[in-house]
Amino acid sequence: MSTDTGTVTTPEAAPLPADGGSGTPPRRGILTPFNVIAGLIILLGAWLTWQRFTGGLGAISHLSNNQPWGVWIGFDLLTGVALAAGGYTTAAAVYLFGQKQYHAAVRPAVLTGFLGYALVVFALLYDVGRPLRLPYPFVISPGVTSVMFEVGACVALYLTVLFLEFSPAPLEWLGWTRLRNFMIKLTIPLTIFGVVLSTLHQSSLGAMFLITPAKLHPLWYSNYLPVFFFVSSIAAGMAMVIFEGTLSHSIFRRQVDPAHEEEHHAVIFGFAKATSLVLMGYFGIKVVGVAVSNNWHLLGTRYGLWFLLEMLGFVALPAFLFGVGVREKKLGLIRFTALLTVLGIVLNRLNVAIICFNYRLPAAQRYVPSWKEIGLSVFIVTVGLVAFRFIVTRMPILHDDPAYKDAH
Amino acid sequence: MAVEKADEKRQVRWLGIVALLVVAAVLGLGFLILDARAQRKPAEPRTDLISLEYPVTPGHPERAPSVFLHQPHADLDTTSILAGEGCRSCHPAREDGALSFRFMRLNDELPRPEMVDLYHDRCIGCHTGPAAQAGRRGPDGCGQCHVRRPEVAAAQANVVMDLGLHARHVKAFDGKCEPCHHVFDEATQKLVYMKGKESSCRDCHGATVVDARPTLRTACHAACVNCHLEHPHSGPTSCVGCHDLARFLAYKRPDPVPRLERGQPDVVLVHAAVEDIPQMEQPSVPFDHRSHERDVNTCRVCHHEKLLACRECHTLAGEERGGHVPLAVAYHAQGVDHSCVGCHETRKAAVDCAGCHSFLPHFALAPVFCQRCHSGPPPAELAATGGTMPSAAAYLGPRSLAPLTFTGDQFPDSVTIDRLADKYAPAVFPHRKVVDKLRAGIAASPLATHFHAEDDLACTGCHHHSPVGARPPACSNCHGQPFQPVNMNAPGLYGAFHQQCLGCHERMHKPTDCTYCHAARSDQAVARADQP
Amino acid sequence: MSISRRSFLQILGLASAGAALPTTAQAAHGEFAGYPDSFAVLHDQTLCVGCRSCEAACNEVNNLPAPDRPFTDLTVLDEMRRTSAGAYTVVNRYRDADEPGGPIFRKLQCNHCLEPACASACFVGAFTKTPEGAVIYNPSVCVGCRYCIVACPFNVPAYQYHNAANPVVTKCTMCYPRVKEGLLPGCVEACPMEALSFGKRRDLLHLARERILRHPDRYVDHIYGELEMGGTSWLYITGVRPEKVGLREDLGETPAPEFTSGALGAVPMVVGLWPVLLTGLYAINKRREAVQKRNLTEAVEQAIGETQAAADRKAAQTAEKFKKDKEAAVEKAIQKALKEAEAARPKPPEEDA
Amino acid sequence: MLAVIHTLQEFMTRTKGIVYLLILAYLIGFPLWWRFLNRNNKDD
Repeated sequence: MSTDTGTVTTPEAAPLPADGGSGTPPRRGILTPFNVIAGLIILLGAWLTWQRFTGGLGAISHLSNNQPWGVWIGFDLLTGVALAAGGYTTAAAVYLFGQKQYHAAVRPAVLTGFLGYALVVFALLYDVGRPLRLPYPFVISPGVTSVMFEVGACVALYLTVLFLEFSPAPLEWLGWTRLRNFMIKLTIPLTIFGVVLSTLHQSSLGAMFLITPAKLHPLWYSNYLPVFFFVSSIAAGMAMVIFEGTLSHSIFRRQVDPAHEEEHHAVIFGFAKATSLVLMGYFGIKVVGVAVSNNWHLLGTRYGLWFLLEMLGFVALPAFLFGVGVREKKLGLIRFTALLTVLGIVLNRLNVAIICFNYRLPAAQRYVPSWKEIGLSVFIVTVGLVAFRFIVTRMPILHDDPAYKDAH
Repeated sequence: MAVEKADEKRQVRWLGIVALLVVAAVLGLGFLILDARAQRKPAEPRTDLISLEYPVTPGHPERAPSVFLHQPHADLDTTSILAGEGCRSCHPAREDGALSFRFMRLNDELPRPEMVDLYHDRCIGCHTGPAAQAGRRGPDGCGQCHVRRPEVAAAQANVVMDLGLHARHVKAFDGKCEPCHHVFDEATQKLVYMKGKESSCRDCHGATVVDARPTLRTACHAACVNCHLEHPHSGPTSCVGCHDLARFLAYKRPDPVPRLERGQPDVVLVHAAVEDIPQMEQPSVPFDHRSHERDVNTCRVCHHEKLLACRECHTLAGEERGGHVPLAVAYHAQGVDHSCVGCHETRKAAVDCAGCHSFLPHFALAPVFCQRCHSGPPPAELAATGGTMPSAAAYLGPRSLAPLTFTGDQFPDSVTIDRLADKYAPAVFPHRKVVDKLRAGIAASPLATHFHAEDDLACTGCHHHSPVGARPPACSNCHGQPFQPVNMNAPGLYGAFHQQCLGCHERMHKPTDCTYCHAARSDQAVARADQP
Repeated sequence: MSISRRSFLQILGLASAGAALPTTAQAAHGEFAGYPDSFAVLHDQTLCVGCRSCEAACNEVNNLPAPDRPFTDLTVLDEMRRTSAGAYTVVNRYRDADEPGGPIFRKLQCNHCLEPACASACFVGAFTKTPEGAVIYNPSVCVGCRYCIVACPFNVPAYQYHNAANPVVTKCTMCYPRVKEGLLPGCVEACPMEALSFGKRRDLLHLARERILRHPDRYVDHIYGELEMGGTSWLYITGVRPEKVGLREDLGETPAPEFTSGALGAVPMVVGLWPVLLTGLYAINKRREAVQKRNLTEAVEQAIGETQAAADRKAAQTAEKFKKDKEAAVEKAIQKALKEAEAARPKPPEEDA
Repeated sequence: MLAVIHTLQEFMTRTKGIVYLLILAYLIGFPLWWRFLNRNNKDD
């Protein structure tokens, strides 16, 4: 089995720095291209934040009374939560289903999940009219008939669960061993509680759109929406693990110790096979969704073609390519397909929230995001990347801390 | 190891490209089909389209009916293609020299195979023969005529020989009826003319062939088109000439339309069949037949089946031949426009009448109106005369409008409505001017004059739900606060004024903007000043 | 959405989990009749002449911000408008004056549903359906998530997008404070044509049916709002198809809360069953690992034991052999010594070993 | 005892409210029950 690290031509893996990577890597000066761009984006973000909280929502967005939810909900929230599903899928696979061989993928996945959810809440602060009142549904006046109450509760709880699940890494970095060992003992119940919470809010994000059969296009509206959102989140999570693993193993290869490197391939092939399975199942139940509502005739309309593009191009195709990639052991193909699956999830969530929502409104009244909205989303993602880099280059994520050989 | 990686990369690229191409092809094809379907323009209406189809015999697979456009073929008349025969190349001549309007045959009864061959031989023969030689080859493939989704659609308006057009034809034949009207003489099995029996073609000719009587379509074409062909420039000979409604209505008609003299009485005493007279409860009705003729454009409006008296088919109890419609229902049926009451109801929608009548409940047959019509001799008297009916003219009602019964201060010139004055100044209601306008409308229509005999009836248009009199109750007596549960139907005073006045203005096409009735009181009045 | 709520739960596979699923209770209860004696408004669209007095009254009664074009300017009706942050109600013209049949106007505002989608969607319960019939909004708890605006099938609620400090959702409140005092809603009081009738919903339904019966040619025989979305407290009788005056006829009669009750019904099932399944799975895996480990250790011990025994035996054999060799060697050495002694005596040792 | 329920919204508010409290109790009880289950066979 070829053991090289795929298409990225890497010099002989640099031996780990002597102090086990806990020291800061040799820095090539502050003005690396990534830092410059990230700095600019963060400045832009700061300006947009100022505009948002002085001029109100309308100052920087095209949100309107016809389309109250735009890119922040469609992309940052819906897609962010779906792509952060890697956390519970990997943790469940390793701890609950006994797939010890993917052990190396747990910490990066949990980190991605934690950052993903942190960004979702961060984005929510911008989208919600009164961010300081976010705890109101739980403390002041709960509206239990709303699906969003259930989503809010689960996202808040799951953010804490993810934080606790993720906490061993910083604790090892800080050296607080006693607390770290206690956290390690909590891993199993946290994972179980995490999977329960994830099932709930991944499906409930879909259930939120059950209340608007009149506005969401019948091809995307179905009583199965919660099931669709949950199953597609599993596929999204695993695809994101592959995609994020590829990126981090090449960008932060100095952090990766040989053991992780070795397991990385097993993770990619194992997850690719699992994702292919889930995607094919998802394709099946989506076709059932069309059949149950007898919407076959709608496939012949423009929205029907857009639906076919989403289903054939971004669900069936990746499932097929993953299968080929696993059988022929083609790493490059699997990485490309992982990206394709991630884009598929982005497309599906944007379809449900924006593109096929209010499908009966005349084109002139349809929502088009303003560049400032997209700018803010880019700013939020950049903040996430910077945090990711800060954590990965310091804490034992991609490698084990030698002091804790008994590691998880 | 490097080689293996290279061709793996190549394979991956190939696989990706092929997959994407397939997806792109499927979607591209889809968009093309959708665009084509969106581009398809709606079928063009043609008055000269004849859809040729043989009655479908079950179990026999049929091609789509073939589309035949008559006008392009008629235009070939002067060309060599029809070899000088003109219309006769498709319409053979009958014994009397006139054209038969059945294709290549004189009657309809042809079994299916012969009919099919008849059309195919003649049409395709001409298309590939003479037409081809003249360089205008016609369609000869099956699908070219039997078009499943034709771009043309039949749009023939079925037109009616109205009295105006009929009068023009009478003048053309200077009073003789024989050219068109005929009766089938059982004895001689021939069509003969019988004075006094002239009637509408529809009395005998129906939609289908009945014991050798051709259909209305064949009969009309045979009679009208042949006659127009014989006398050039006498009338339209092409389909569009008659079947295009706008063109048909635009033909000149004498004004005023002279009366169609067919021996009908001026005034008729309407009553049940002689033997049923003893069962009649209401007095008979003197009916001014002459004046009614002016209000309708064909006799068929009332004589909707046969040109006979109503009682011939509708007996008191209702007979099979009268569609089980009893005589009383025939005269008073609501919701149809060929009964007396039904027809009067449709007239109430006229602009001059809608003001009041749109508020009054429809078809309310208040007893007070019965005497309006039933003013003829009672059944007992009719029975006594033993058959010879007294002349009805004496019983007709008054023709002119009685002068107003209210005069002087009983009839104010104008009324100032100021109870609700707030944002707008009080409204001055020109009472006399409005009543005079309404009276003029009533006087203009004999129907209205007859029914509004006691003129103060017009007052109940506004002073409704109260006895007519010099001091009608004020609006505010009944209309006060709105939405009182005791009588949810009565609007409040504010709503009552506007619903009544604005409603009437709207239906009688009078101005409806606020300042027409009352000037705005606040500063907006200035801004209003410049409005036309 | 043709499948019912109960089949949805089966599809979720929860029924197959063996738990006898209680269908959501209200299915057993049947329809809810709503608050008895609640008020409503009947809008007779055929009476509306588009004078916009209702908009002016609504603006004044609720002291809304002044509009940019005065309420007497009727050119505003040239384009379609919807409710907005500053306008709880608008009048739209759906057929122009020059079209056959003349102009058609209709007033648009909150329909005060019997089962409001906004109330069901709000996760802080800011919207409540009052017994008086109005659906009112409580700005003091509103978080500004705008799910109510998404959920409303009539596109009515609006948001103050340009208010940074305390944006609120705005919509018609059926003049709830005035109605509580026994007054008429502002628009109803101001309408000159009395195209808006206010009263008990029950009475207004009778009134509407009677008007349709009395003037069959003026009205379409359909009271919009009697059943749509589970029934609304703002009823419409129209002269044309409701669709033509912007009243969607494809909304169905299912009340909004029912759309999400299936999914919400599944939440406790997931919370109840997933931990059991996952913990069980974990326990099974742990047990399997423990058994594997025990087998492994046993196997190892056994292996060690065997190798140990084999080693012992071999050791014993070698020791045995070693002892014999040594004795043999000693024997031989003795023999040799004897022989040498034998040889030395007769002759001197000519060759040395 | 039970106030009359007039609307589906009122019904769901009451029932879902109680269900969420039950969920809270269940989530607290479950780990305790699990510990109770595994208390005696310490060595396992």
